[in-house]
Amino acid sequence: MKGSAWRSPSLLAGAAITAVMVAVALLSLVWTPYRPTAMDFVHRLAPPSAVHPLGTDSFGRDVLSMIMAGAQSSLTVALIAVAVGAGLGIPLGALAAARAGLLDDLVMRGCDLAFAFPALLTAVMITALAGPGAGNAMLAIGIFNIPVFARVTRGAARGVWAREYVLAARAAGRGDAAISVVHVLPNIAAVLMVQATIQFALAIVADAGLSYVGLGVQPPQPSWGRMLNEAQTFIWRAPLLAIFPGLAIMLAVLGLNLLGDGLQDLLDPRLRRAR
Amino acid sequence: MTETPLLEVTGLVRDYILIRPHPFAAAPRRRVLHGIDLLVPEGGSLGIVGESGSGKSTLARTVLALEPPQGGQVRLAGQDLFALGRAGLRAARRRMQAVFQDPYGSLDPRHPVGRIVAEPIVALEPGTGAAERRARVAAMLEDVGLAGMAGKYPHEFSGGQRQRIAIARALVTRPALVVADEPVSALDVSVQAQVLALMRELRARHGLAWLFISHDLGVVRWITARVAVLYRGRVVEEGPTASVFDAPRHPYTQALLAAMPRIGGQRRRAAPPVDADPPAAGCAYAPRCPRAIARCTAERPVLDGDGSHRAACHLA
Amino acid sequence: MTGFLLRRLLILLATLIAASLVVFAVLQVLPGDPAAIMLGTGARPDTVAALRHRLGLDAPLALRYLRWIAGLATGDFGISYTYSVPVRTLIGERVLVSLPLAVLAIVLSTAIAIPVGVLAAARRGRAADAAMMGVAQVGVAIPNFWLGLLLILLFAIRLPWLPASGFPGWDGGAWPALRALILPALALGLPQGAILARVTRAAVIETLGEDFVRTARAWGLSRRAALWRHAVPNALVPVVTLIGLQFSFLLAGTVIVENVFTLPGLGRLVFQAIAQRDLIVVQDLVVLLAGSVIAVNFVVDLVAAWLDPRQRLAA
Amino acid sequence: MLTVSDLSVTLPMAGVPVPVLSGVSLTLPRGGSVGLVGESGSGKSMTALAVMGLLPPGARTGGQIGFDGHDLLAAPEAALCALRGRRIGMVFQEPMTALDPLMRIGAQVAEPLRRHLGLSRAAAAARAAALLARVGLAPPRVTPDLYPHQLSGGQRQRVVIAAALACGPDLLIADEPTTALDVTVQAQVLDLLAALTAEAGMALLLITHDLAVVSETVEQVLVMYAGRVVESGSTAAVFARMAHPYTRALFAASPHAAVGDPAPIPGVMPDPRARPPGCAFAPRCARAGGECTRTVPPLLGTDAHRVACFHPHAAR
Repeated sequence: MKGSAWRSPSLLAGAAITAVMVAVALLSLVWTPYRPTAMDFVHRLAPPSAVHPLGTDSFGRDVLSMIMAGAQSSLTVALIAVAVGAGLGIPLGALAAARAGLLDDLVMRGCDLAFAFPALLTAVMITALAGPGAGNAMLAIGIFNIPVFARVTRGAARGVWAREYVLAARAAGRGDAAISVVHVLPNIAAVLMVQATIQFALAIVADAGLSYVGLGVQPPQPSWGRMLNEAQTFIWRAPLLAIFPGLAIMLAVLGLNLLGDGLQDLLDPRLRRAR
Repeated sequence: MTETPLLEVTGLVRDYILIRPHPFAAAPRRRVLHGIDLLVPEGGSLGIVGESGSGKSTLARTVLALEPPQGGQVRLAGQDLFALGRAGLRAARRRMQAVFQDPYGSLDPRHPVGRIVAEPIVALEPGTGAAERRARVAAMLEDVGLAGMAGKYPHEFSGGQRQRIAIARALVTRPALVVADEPVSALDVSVQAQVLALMRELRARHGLAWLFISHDLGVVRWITARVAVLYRGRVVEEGPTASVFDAPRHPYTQALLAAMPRIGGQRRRAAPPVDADPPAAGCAYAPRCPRAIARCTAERPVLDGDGSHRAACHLA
Repeated sequence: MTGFLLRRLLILLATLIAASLVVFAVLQVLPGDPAAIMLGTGARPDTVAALRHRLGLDAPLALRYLRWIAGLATGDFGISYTYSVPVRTLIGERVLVSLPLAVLAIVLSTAIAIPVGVLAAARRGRAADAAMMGVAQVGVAIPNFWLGLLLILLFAIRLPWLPASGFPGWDGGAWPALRALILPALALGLPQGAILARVTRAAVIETLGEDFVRTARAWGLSRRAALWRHAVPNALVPVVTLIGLQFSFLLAGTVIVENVFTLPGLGRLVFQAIAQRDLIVVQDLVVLLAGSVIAVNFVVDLVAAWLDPRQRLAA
Repeated sequence: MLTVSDLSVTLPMAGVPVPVLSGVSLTLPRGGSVGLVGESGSGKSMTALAVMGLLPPGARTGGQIGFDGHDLLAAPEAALCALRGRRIGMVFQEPMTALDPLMRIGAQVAEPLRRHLGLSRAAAAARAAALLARVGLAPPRVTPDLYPHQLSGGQRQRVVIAAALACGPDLLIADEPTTALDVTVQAQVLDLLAALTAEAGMALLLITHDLAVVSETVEQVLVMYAGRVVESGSTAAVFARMAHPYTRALFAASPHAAVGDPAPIPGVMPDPRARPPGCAFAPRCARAGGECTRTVPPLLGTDAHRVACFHPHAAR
């Protein structure tokens, strides 16, 4: 069983694309073909060429270097946002599942309340009010991952609490806390891993959206979202400018989604989404 | 003073709280156990037979102190389990363990077998060193015919082997009483026979007492010395297995035995299905009982009879 | 059934009030004083104080909250600081853009996703399934605002069929207004359709594996009849729930796409109001949007209960 | 009416074709009754699914299934659809999941009537109500507008039976119809099946793991082990002779056999992917000889009794 899951196409494709993204992001810390912020007005809006593989933007900056640097900022924002979401959401969900009753209702109603606020709109509100920038974007997106992880964790954990091996553990003298750690968490790890990849992908899109309206990563730090915004004003003369950053976002998200599908089969065949 | 019995259940009452029809209504309750009395002597074996809805699994979970009763007591070696504090209950559990029904559900799929069997020691005897723990687990696995398999995971075993692992887990703290809730119901006949033979052998070797709960009369007949028949949360008949099976007193027990298919037996017209709800007063079996008389629906019969074979029926 | 309704209504009201409290608290604690911003930095302190008084900003918090809630209930949403126009008219104009856009997008998404999802499930594992799910996988990955740009590039620039941005308003007739909404609706609807198709496929595949579908086959129903009469209805509950979530997202989560197409929708209104610290507009809009999300969830619960007798009769 | 000759089925398991059924033959005369008895993995349910043409996707079949002159294995899907429900009815094991939870029971019983007999909505509804009454589900206790979740397991199984018999089929296949039911409810359902098939002159193919149920209900029986028929014949002859070692061991292990403690059968059921050559029971058989592990013993004997064993037991 394990062997065949490794060969599942989505896992391999997902892992490959995500690896490339991460490699590009890490590489950009030390090297990019040109300094991403170096302007060169002489060669403004140059089409892709040997010198500039993806051409240059309206300020003459090298698009490839900007995309590489954009990868690094986008992945970091998404990583921190998912970490915040998981870090607070998972324990909350596990606690709600363990202590059915008041606490469970409280957590669930809290999630309902959080879901009532349109995530993107409120992220816009937070970053706009608390000031734009990567830090606030991470916080804003992160806050909206907390209820998602809480609800997914609670759902999966309640499933495990109903299983007979938990009843057997209680009969063997285990307390609720020990059961949560020894039995519940390992059995829902697969679900959480998959949810993390999905939330990671959504965070990348959210970060790009915020940067598009100028609220995410601030200049001069390059970001895919802002590249798209600037590209829109020159869409008549240099359409390619609008295509490359979008492609980068799509590839990052596609890679993560495929990785999520693949992990789902690998980690928990029983949980296999109807493929 | 007769020697205190290993397990004594007196007047056990258990209600399930149902969802409120609307937020301001009081939560309706459904009584599942209506005052159960049971006795299991040291090294003895008592079978609980009943159909679905009789409350036998609730009885098992309440005796194991996994669910709180609304009345009555469960005394293990004289100690009332529900009067003990957390530490007291933990110590008591060392003498009382459990085996459950679903071989595919009662073992944690993410734990190797060695760790599953060791869990009661880890939880109830924290002081034991890892070496001693491993040795006791290895010995237990050998006892159940799975020597040397501590490193494997549950999905590598058949249904019958998994139940052996569950039994090994139940016996590793050398308990005096094992509560088995439908331990062989999910198994094929030949595998069932293997697990039953193992249980008989282990009981003899370790001087164990069994509280054996099942819907299958055939199985209970061969594994327990005494049997109690449960109907809608009440014991309607109780006594030595041979006499209850050969000379059943209560009409419900008679109906159960008549309905049991026998090899070479002829199809008999079973009692017509009357799924009427039990009356508030009188005998719960009255609506289905072919011999019900006026007194049956008025006055609830009490468990009585000569010495060890008792039935709760006015006509018994 | 009444118990079910009563409980859901109570939860709805509680969540709504909680939402309004959260919004009010967040906006009051925020840095920057709207009056000062409106008058500009050079204003004298006493004129700023006078303005604060006129706008009632100096009243105690609790009183301002109650007055605001009372206003919401009676339709008096207050006056916008920046446009000094009743917030209700502002919202009225913008709703005429956001609501039709959301409806168009959700119709588009559902019309594509349900047939594709069911077909892919029926032909699970075969070429058609792999192809459709491959496209859906890409569809899910495309950010809607980038799709907007691509659509502008293709349909507004290369093939000048549709307007690239702006909204002519409804008074100029339905068709010109609808034309302006087509590309944004596609940009929003297609990715949601991809997500919905994958969920529909998974739900149908799961119900196809149920015993009662095999029973229906054993009683003589063809594969297709068993699929549509038994498998699909049972798969509808999770699908309807997702459609509800998507509609609430499309109502309020489209600020970025509105920016791409410079549409005067609710999203941009809130965005601009935040930038100009127009508290009263932000408060009203966020509560309105939160209310609509809660209302949509309530309707989804009703539809799910109507679909599934176990829920309806259990409560 | 139904003649299965040398039926074999291979199923893809994790990409590898696995022989699940090999060389199964049986004849079922009009109005007769045949029982397939065996443990899990013996292939008994697969035989029923093969007759119905409802094998899992990717299954490959060999041999022939003759039903009134047509070979069902070669029949096109449309022909099979017209046959299922109209000429062959089927009842399943798990009543809790066999009915569509969103559809009222009256509508589900009416569905085959509308599909096969083209009855109008009203006519089908009336006929469905009559059918439900015939299986013991009559107002006021049970009405056609109830949903499945409002009924007990036994009641749901009656609804399934009513729907299976709606169009008066010539053959009823019952795959473990009472396994999931309590013993008293099981007796009632078996009585109902016997009465309905006798009344309509319908043939019955009963699949079960319970020797006692088979001995009380069917005229002919086939004992299956690891995808093959090991012993077959009239029920009386098979239970009298029990010539095949597996049949005898199964009898000794069954608690209903009322002989003594259920005797376990040594060894484990072989994994279909790695079935030993020759007789599959050889590794567990005390009477196995050299030839048993080399060649598959043929099924020899007369219509009254056949056995596939080189060293069959003499008469008991």
